[in-house]
Amino acid sequence: MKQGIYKIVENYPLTDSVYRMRLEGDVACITAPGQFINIKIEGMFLRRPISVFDRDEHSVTIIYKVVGKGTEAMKDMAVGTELDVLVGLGNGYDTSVSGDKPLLIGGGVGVPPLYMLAKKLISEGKSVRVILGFNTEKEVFCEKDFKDLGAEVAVTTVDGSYGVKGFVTNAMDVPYTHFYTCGPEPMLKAVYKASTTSGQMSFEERMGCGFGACMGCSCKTLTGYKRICKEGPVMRKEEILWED
Amino acid sequence: MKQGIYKIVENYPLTDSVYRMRLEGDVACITAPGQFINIKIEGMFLRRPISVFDRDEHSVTIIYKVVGKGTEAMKDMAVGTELDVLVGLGNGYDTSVSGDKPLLIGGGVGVPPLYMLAKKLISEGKSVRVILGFNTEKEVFCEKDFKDLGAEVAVTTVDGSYGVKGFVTNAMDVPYTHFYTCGPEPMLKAVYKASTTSGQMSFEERMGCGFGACMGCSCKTLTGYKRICKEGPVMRKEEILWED
Amino acid sequence: MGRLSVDLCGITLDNPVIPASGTFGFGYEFAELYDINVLGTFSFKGTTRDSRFGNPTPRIAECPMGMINAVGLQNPGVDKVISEELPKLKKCFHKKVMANVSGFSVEDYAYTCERLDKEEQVGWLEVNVSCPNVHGGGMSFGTDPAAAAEVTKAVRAVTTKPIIIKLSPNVTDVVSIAKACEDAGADGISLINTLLGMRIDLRTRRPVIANKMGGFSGPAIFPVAVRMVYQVANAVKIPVVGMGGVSTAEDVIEMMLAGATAVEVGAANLTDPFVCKDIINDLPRVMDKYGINDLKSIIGGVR
Amino acid sequence: MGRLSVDLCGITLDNPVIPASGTFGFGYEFAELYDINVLGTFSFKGTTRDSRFGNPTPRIAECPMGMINAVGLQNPGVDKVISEELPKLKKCFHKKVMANVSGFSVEDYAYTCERLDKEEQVGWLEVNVSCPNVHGGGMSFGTDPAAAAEVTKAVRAVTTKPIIIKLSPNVTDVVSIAKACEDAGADGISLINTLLGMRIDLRTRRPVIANKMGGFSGPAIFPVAVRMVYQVANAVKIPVVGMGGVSTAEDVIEMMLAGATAVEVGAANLTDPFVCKDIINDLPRVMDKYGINDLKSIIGGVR
Repeated sequence: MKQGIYKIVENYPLTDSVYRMRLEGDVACITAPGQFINIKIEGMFLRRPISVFDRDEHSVTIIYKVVGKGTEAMKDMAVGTELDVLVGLGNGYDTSVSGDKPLLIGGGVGVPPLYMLAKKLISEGKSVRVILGFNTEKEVFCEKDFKDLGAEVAVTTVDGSYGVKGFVTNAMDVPYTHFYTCGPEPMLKAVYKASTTSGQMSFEERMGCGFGACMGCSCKTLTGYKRICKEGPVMRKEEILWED
Repeated sequence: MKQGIYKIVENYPLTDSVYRMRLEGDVACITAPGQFINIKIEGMFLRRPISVFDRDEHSVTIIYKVVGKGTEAMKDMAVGTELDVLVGLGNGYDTSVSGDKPLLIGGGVGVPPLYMLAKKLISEGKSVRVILGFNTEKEVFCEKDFKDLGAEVAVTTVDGSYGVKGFVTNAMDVPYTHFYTCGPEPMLKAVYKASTTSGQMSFEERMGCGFGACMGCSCKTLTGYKRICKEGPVMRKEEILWED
Repeated sequence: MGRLSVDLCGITLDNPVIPASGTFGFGYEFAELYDINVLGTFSFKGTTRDSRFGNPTPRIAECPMGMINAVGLQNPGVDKVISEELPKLKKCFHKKVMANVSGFSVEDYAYTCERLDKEEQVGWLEVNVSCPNVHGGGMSFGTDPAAAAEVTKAVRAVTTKPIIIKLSPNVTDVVSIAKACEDAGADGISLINTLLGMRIDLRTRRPVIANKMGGFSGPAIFPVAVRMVYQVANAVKIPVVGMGGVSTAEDVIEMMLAGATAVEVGAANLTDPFVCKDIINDLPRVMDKYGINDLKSIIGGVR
Repeated sequence: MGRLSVDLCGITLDNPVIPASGTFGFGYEFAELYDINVLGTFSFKGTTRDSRFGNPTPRIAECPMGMINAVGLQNPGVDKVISEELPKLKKCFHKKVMANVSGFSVEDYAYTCERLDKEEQVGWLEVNVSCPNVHGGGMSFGTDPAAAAEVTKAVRAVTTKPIIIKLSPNVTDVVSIAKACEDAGADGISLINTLLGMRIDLRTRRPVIANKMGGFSGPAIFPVAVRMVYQVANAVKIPVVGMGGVSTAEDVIEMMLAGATAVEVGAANLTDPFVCKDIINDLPRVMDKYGINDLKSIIGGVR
């Protein structure tokens, strides 16, 4: 983890409510896909945790959805604005166990962290298939980004206005060696049930600090209590304990 | 009173800790010298009341001293910044009773409101004498502004590094028909005692609202309880009740 | 009744927005700024039996997202309020007003309320047993269920107008005090009054406020207010008027979900004189955003 | 002793800055970020007799200038704290640590403190009788002088280390509780724990926090904390550790002027992990600005 000042070099909408922002600064400590950054926003007390979409040598790109006051403020930030950010948070996805045909399944704002993952898996010579799930056509984003990487991409929409009609699980009937997923909890549960291999799932929770200090985002797993922000956000399928 | 958005068009230092700022916007409701404006500052709850130095058709100029977080933030504000300001607050000085030789006595940040007053008195054909009191030479500001108006100006410094050595009262031994003063309370008391005519004195107090709603800045006078922000900040010498 | 209207103790409010006592004077200063008839009502400056200057100055301190005041119930006394302030108010406000009353003894409260009971424009008596700024004053009545009940009974005996008891948050168990007031005949509860706070000036090493401590208000105290409104609304059957740090239409809705029938806006009036008007104008938009058709339907609606 | 050093119950602190329990884990996470030996000391995660997961999530809510948490004393239990956490801590922290203890019965407190008493690295026992997030738990001990005294006595009987009782602000009369603890043998008082607060999500119409209410902390509560520290410091002879919304060197000085011998920093660690180090580095400059030569000389220095 590193705390630093990062400068906004891009910030533009992908859909009505989803934005893409690139931040310039020291990103050496972003070591795995699936990690997140934690952004201080003027007028908010808690930082806003946002998963990493991609990084290059000098910048990190995030894709975020406007859901409250914090992200509302972010979307209006001008290029050139400097932000206090904690970077390199969380464990991230492990690509060493993917096998040669990993399946990546993202829903809504669960899509972005899969991009850097797909990039890494493809660089490792693996054949990557991606399922991106949205509610409706106008909410779809990033399909082209994944295609440009060389991944095989299927899009699902709940209302059938684009791609396969239905949920991401409607597109899972393909051969794969390991799955990676990120999205809302009902989707994670459905993927968990439908999956036929080992896998890794990224969870969301309201966080206090984002770096393991406050126990605000704890969860129970079959291998003990874990902090989503520190031992997570990625959990192995085998350790997940669904409550209620 | 009017609430409006005002744009900073000038903001620069006059001394180490005193700054001059000009704000563009509707200033029609500034009707008398000695009134003040109340500025909302990002990150502060209460507005900051600052007396008016001057106004023209489309802008108001203030001179403020950096004394705390609020004014610290103000000094760093860039030209072009827009501020939420309440303008036209307080009663202001009455020039109708000045006689032909008014004496204006300002100490430190009590100096600025006397400028618009001097301007008005001179425009009314009166012969204006001004005493400006400071601690030391490097804190002196606005002497030239008053001279350019055509006022006769004496400067006093406590350490004698510039002008008359001592307090403003050391320069009061001149003929005058009425006095106007603004400055720290010990100075006001000294002027009150030394004065030989009727006069008007502008008071300071920590304010809640600045427009008469909260009773935060009440004081007792010989003519009843008054709100510094509403029935003041200017009081007649005759009504002042010094406590303790 | 419109989609913003609510019923407060048998009187219909066009909307639930009520400037809180001590932040709105007797209304006429604000009437110079906007037509105050857009308000649900407002609670006028805390009135006592006798005229009071209040505490020495400074009475005000800045805080993170809030302020401390120690005005100390400055007011001209109930007789002058009736003879001078209410006639002025009548010219600019055509609705029932909420009369805020403080006292230093049970008899004081009864005396003042009995006089205000005769005023036609007074719709409700908001009885403040919680002012933190007067020594040996209202505060002690508000920290003990029996004392709060005694004040309630004494006021009940002299008026048929709805009585709303205004409670302090500076207590271990606000629910027991609210229940005692309900049992003693109160028609409503309003809360929270200010938290007791203090700031020190690092330069002078003195308290910023001459009275040392004062009442802390503003958005900073909103979470405490929501909690206490929720606790009290779930414990009493009479309506609750929520307040404490409210400054937006969203805050009004959160308070109402917590259990408030109407919502007072305090400190925000001092930093933004048009805030109540703005909240009222903004409410329909925010209601639409959150799928609320009729504001009264969400009172106590938190699940 | 340097110009920042203070004495807390007979142990010298290099400076008065102490990360508060629950915001600093068992130290070693922060030791990856900076050398935590720069701290005066720190108060480790609230420890109970048995292991606890704590409350369901969400446990965290945003507030104006603050946050609500309802973690609910998640900790591995005192035995694992001793066998696993303290050995890890010893490698990165060479000073005495403050052991924060919670319980659900007087016996719980005594059991846990007795075990921690034997640990050489434990300098002080900070006994939390004020956690707002456990039902029927520590909070009830902190709202009644007799119960707080009973806990103090039970702990006093099992340790010779300094006992600091951590008090809740959610009470009518904090001074009476502090005095009862002093009379029962406490060596110090720390306050304030969090205010009880609540937020509601307008979209879901549910409390943001699964446990409905939680502990409200952050700069928003600083004025309440200063007030209570001032009240207690003026009423007891034992040292007071001030906390509640402290996030700058100026805040530390204000707390000390109010009467604090040392100052805990809580919520600020969660939004700015380097804040305690930064405060310590900044203190000499701020002391110079306000003409303070020796920090201990200003304890209780408000006039």
